[in-house]
Amino acid sequence: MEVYLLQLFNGLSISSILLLVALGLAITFGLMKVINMAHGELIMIGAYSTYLTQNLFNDYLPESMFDWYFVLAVPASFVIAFIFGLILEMSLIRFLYGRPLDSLLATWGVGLVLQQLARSIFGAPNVAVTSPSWLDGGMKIMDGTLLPYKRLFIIALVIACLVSMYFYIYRSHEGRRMRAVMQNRDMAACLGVSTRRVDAMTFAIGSGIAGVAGCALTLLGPIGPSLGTYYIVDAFMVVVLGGVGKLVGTVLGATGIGMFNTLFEYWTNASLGKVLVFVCIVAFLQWKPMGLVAMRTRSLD
Amino acid sequence: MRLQKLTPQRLWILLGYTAAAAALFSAPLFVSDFRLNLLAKFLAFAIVALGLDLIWGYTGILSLGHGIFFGLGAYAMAMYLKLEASGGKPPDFMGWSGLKELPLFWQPFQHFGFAVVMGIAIPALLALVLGYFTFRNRIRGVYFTILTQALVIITTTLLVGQQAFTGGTNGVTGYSSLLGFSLGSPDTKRALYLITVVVLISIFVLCRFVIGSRFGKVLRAIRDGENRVRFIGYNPATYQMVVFTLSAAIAGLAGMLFVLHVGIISPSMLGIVPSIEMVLWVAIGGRGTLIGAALGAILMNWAKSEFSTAYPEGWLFFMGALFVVVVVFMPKGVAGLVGQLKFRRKRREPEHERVRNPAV
Amino acid sequence: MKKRLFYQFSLLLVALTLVLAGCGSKNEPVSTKEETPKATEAANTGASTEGEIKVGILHSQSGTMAISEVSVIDAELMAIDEINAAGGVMGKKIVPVIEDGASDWPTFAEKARKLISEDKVATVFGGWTSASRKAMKPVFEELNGLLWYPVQYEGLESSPNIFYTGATTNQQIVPSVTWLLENRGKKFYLLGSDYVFPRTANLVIKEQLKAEGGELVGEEYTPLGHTDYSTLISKIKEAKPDVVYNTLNGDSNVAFFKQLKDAGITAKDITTLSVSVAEEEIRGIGVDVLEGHLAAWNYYQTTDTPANKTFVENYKKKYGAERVTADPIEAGYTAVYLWAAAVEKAGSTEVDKVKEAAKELEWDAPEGKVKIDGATQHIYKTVRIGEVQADGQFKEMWNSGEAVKPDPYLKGYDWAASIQPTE
Amino acid sequence: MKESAILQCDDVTVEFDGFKAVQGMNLKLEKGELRFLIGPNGAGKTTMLDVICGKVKPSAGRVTFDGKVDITRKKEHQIAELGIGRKFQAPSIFPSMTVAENLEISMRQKRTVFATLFAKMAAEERERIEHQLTMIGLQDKTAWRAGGLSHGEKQWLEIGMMLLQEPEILLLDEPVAGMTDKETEKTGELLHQIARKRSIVVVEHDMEFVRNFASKVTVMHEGRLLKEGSMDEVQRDDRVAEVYLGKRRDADVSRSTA
Repeated sequence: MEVYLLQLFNGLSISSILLLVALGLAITFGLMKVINMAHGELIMIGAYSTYLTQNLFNDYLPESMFDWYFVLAVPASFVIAFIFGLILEMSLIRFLYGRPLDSLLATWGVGLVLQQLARSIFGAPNVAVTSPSWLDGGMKIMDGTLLPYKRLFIIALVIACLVSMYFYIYRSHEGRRMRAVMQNRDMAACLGVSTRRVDAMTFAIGSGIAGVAGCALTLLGPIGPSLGTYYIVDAFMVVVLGGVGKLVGTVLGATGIGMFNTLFEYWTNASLGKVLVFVCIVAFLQWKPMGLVAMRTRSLD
Repeated sequence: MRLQKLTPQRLWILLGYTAAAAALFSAPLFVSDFRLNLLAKFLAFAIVALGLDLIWGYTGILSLGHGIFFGLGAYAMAMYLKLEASGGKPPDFMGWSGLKELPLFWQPFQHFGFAVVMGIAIPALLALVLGYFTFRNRIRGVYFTILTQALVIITTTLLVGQQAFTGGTNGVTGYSSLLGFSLGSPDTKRALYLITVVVLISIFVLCRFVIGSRFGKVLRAIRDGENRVRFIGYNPATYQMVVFTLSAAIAGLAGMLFVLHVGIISPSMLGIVPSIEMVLWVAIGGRGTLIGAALGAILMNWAKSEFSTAYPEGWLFFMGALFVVVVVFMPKGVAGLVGQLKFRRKRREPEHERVRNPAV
Repeated sequence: MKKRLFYQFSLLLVALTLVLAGCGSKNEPVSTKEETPKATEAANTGASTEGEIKVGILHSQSGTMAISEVSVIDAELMAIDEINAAGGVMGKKIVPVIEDGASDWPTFAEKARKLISEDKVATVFGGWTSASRKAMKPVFEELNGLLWYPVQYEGLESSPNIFYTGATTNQQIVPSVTWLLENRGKKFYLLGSDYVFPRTANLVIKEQLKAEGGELVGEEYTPLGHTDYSTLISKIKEAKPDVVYNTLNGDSNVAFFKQLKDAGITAKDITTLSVSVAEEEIRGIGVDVLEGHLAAWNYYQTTDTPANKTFVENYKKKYGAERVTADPIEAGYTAVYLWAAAVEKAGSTEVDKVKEAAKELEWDAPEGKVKIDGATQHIYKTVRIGEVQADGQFKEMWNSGEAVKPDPYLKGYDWAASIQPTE
Repeated sequence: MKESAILQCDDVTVEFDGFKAVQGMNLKLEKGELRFLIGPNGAGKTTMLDVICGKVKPSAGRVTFDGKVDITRKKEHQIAELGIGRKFQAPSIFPSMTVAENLEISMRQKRTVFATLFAKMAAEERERIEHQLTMIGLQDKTAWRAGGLSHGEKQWLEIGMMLLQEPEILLLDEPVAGMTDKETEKTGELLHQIARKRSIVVVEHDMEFVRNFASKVTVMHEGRLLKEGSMDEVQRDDRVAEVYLGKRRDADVSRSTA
C-alpha cells in the first residue's frame, strides 16, 4: 500500500520535473514555432547560475546566511537564462522564424557551443551544489513513506511558474500583445505592436523558465556541461504529446509521461520503462498527430 | 532523361566526373594504407549523406534518425563478421552475459549473402513501417523529426539493454576475416576501398536517376507544398514512404561498408549526436545537390579527423558555430554558395530562395 | 542547370584534391606500399631513433567521458615529464603524441591505428571504458602494438598486446563482496548502469553470492545518464537489502546518491559500496550526500605510502591544489613508469622485447608495490575498501594486506566456472 | 435525380470547433456549367470548395460526383484523380521548380511511384505542355523558377497546371484577386475558353468580373444558401442586397479568416 502511494507521488514528482523542463519549450515551440534544441543548455545555464550563487554566498556571506542562497538562486537563474535567451533571439533566432527545421539545426549548434563553453569555464567534471538544509528530509505521511521536501518544493515551484505564466499570458498587457503576435503577426504589426520586441520577450521568458528548471534540477541531479542533453528529448516529447500552443496540453503531456514512466519502470526496469513510454508516445501520435490538446485551424499548412 | 546534345560544357562536366572517379580509383596508389582506410570510411559516410539528401534536400523531410538505419546495416554485417571470427560459436560477449547458445536470430547471419540482404532489408523495412504510419497520418515537418528522435532513443536503449544479444554499449567488434580474406591484410583493405568507391558511384548514379525522373520532380513538389501535391492527384504519403525507405536502405548499405573499414559498431554510432552530425554534413555541403551532400560528408569528416585532435575544444566550438552559420545564412550550403556566386555573375534567373525566408 | 553542374563539379575537384593532398601529405609516397608486412618493425625502430621516443596518449578529451579521462591524461603526462627530467628512457626523451578518442569507440579504433601506423609510437597509454578498450584491442593485435589500459574493468580478457594496470574482478569486486558478506550482511541489491562492466561484474557477484551464502534481493540497470531514481529507490526500500552494490557510472551516481538521501536512507540504514566512485567523482556528487558510503579501489589519495606522498604533492603542485588524485589516475601514472622500466630493461622499444622484459617487473607505485604478472599482463594490486569522510577523502576500512595476484578469468574460484568466455 | 448533374452537394454541414462554417448547404452543378459562388466574407464559400475537393470533411451531408461516387469518403488525391481540380486563393505553385516542371507533374498521367520513376516525356506530352504554356502566356518563361514569377503569372500558371490535369470540374477560388485590369480581362477570356468543355465553380468577390458572364450565380450567407439564379435575379433580391450592404456586415467581417 505505501509503495503505491509512494509511486503515485514519484510519478507526480517526475511529472512536475518534466513539466518544469518543458514549460519554457512550450512557449518557444508552442507559441513561436521555434525548435530550440539549445533549451537543454539554457537549463544547464540555470543550474550553473545556482552553483555560482551558492559560491557567492559561501565566499562573501556569513555561514548562517548560506541556507538562503537558494531563495536568491531561483530568480538569479531566471534572469541569467533570460539574458542568454534574449541575446540568442536577437542574434540568431530572429533569422529563423518560419523555418522550424532550420531553427532546430541551428540551435543544436548553439547548444554544442554552450556546452563547450561551460566545459571551458567550469571544467568537464560535475560541480556540486549543496542543497539548503531547509529542504533536507521530508514529510512523513505514514511509516516508510517519506515525501522529500525537495520534490514537494519542485511541485510547488511548477505550480508557481504555471500560475504566473497564466497571469502573464492571459491577464497582462504584455501577454495580450504576445498572443496577438502569435495568432496573427501581420495584423498585430499593423496595429502597432512591435513584433520584434514581443518575439524577443517571448523567447527570453521561455529561456528564463528553462533557467528556473535548471535551478530546481540542482536539487536532484548532476550539474555538468551535458546536463541539458539528458532532458531535451523528454521535454520535446512532453510538448509534442501535449499538443502545441496550449499550456493545458503541456501539463497533461507531462503528467502522462511522468505517470506512465513511473508505472512502467516499476513494473519492468528503467531501460525497458523508457522504451515503453517512447513507444507509447510514438503510437499515440499516430492516432492523434496533433497531440492531446489540439488547436484546430483552417490554414492550409 | 532526354538525350541532350553534347555541348562543350556538358563535356567538361563529364570529364570532371570522370577525373573525380579516376582520382578515387587511383587513390590506393599514392595514399598510405591508414589514410586509405580513413578515406574509405569517409566515402561510406558520403553514401549516407546521399541518402539523407534524397529525403531532406529533395523531399523536405528531416530525419534525425538516420543513425539507426546506418547502424542496423552495420550490425547486420558485424553479426556476420563476428560469427566468422568465432567460427559459428556464440561470440565472446554472449559468454560474459551468461548466454551459452547462439540465439536463433543470429544463426542465419553466418551466411554472408543473408547478412548483406538483411543489412539493406532491415533498415528499409523499419523505415517502411515507420513511414507508412507517420506519412499516412500526415505527421510531418517538425513532428516527424521529433518522432525520429524518439525512435533513436528506443533503438539505442534496446541495443544497450539487450547486451547478451547485441553486445551492449561495447557493440560488436573483434573481427578476423571476410569470406576468408583477412581483414587485417592491406590487400583486402584496398579491395574494400575500391568496392566502396564503386558503391558510392553507383548510389550517386542511382540518386541522380531518381531525382532526374518525374518521381524526383514530385518529391521536390512535395518539399515545396505537400498539400498542393495532393490536389494534383498524387498521394504524397506513398512518395514519402518510398523515398524514406530508399534512403534508409542506402544508409544501411553505408553502415555495412563502415563496419568493414572501421571494425566496430556500437550503439553510440546510432545515437542522436551521430544522427544530427549526418544532417550537418548535408547541410554544410549543400542540401538539394547530391555532389554537395557527398562532399560535405567527406570534407567534414576529414576536417574532424585532422583538427579534432589538435584542438579538441576548438573543434567543438568550430563545429557548433559552423552549423549555426551555415544553417542560418547559407541554407544551400557550400554548393549553394558556389551557385549563388554564379547567379550574381549571370543573373539569368532571379534569386528567390530568399523569398521563402519570412524574416522580413 | 548545366551551369550549376559545372560549378558543382569544380567544387568536387577542388575538394577531392584537398582531401587527397591531405591524405598524401602525411607520409612519404613510397614507403608504405612495399613495406607493409614489416611496418611494425619499421615503426619500432622509427620510434627509438633521433634521440626521442614517441608514445601515444589516447583518451577522451571531449564528449561524455572527458570528465573522467582528462585527469588520467594529466597523470600520464606528469609521469612522462618526471621520467624526462630524470634523464629519459635509455637516455632518450619521451615525446607524447596526444589523440582524442572523443568518447566515441570507432574513433578510439581509428586513432589507435593512426598512432601505431602513422606516428609510429612505441606504445599507447589510453582508454577508460570497456567499450573503448574492446574497440582498440583488434587494432593493437593486428598491428602488434602495445596498449596500457589504466582502469578497473570486468575481467575475462587478456590480450597479448595490452597491459592492464587497473584492477580486474578478483582485485576489487570479489574481495569487496566477501568483506561485505562478513561485515555488513547477506542481502545484496545490485544496481548498475546499463552497460557491459556492471552487467558482467554482477554476473560474477551473483555466482559469488550463491557460493558464499549471500542472497540476491534485487538487480536493476538504468540507462547511462538516467537521472531519476525515485522509483528505483522505492524498489530498494521494498527489497530491504543490507547492501546496495553500486556499479552506476558517471552522472547517474550524482542523482542516485542525492535522491537516496532525500528518501531518508543514509549509510547507516543501508550500506552502499561503489566501484566507480573515486575522489574525483565525490567532488561532483557532493560530500554531504556521500558521507559514510563505501567504495572499493586499490588506491586512495590518502593511501599511506612514501611514493604516494610525493605523487600527490607533485600532482597538486603541477595541476592545482584543489585537484585530487584517484585510482585510475594513479594507475595511468603507474603504467607510464612500468613501461619505462620495461624498455630500460629490454634496451629496446620493440613490442615483443618490451613485453618479455615486463614479465614479473616490480615497481614501488603510489598504491604500494606492484608487479606485472607475466602470464596475464595484469598487475598485482592491493585491494582497499574505504569510507567517504566529511572532507571528501576516503578512510581505509580494510585492505588485503598484500598485493593480490590478478586472475582475470577467475580460474582460482570454483564458483566462477560458468562465467568463462565462449570463444 | 438528373443524370446530367456532375456534382451534387446535399445538406453539407461543416463545423470548426463548434462554429458552423457551412450549414445544410445544397449545390448542384450540371455538366459544362460555369457557376459563380458569391457572398460576403465568412459566408462559407471557400469552405464549400474545400469540402468538394476533400480538404475539409463535412460533419454531415454528402457530395456526389458524377451521380455515383460519394467523395466525402475519399482522400484529396483520390478526388483529384476522379477529376476535380482546385485552384487556391493564394497562388500555390511549386516555387523552387521551373514553370515547365510545374506543368509536367500536373499533367494528366499515371501517378503511381513506379510510373513516375520511369516516365519518359512523350512528344505528345511535350506538345500539350507547350500548348498550355502558350495558352497561359508563359511560353518565354519555361525555364524560370516558378517562385520568381509575378503574382498574376503565378495565378495563370496555377490555372495552367489545373487545366493540364484535365479535370471534369474546376474549382477556382478568386482567380482574379490581385490582378491588374488587363490581367483580369485575360483571365476572363481564359475562363470562357475552358467553360466550353468543363464544369467550373468560381468563388469571386469582383462583381464586375462576375457580371461579364451570363451564367448562374449562387449566393451564400452565414453558411447557408441565400439565393440562386442569374446575376440580374440575384441583384434584384432584397435579402442579397441587405447582406451585402446592410447591418450584419460588421459581424461577418470579424469572423472572416482570409
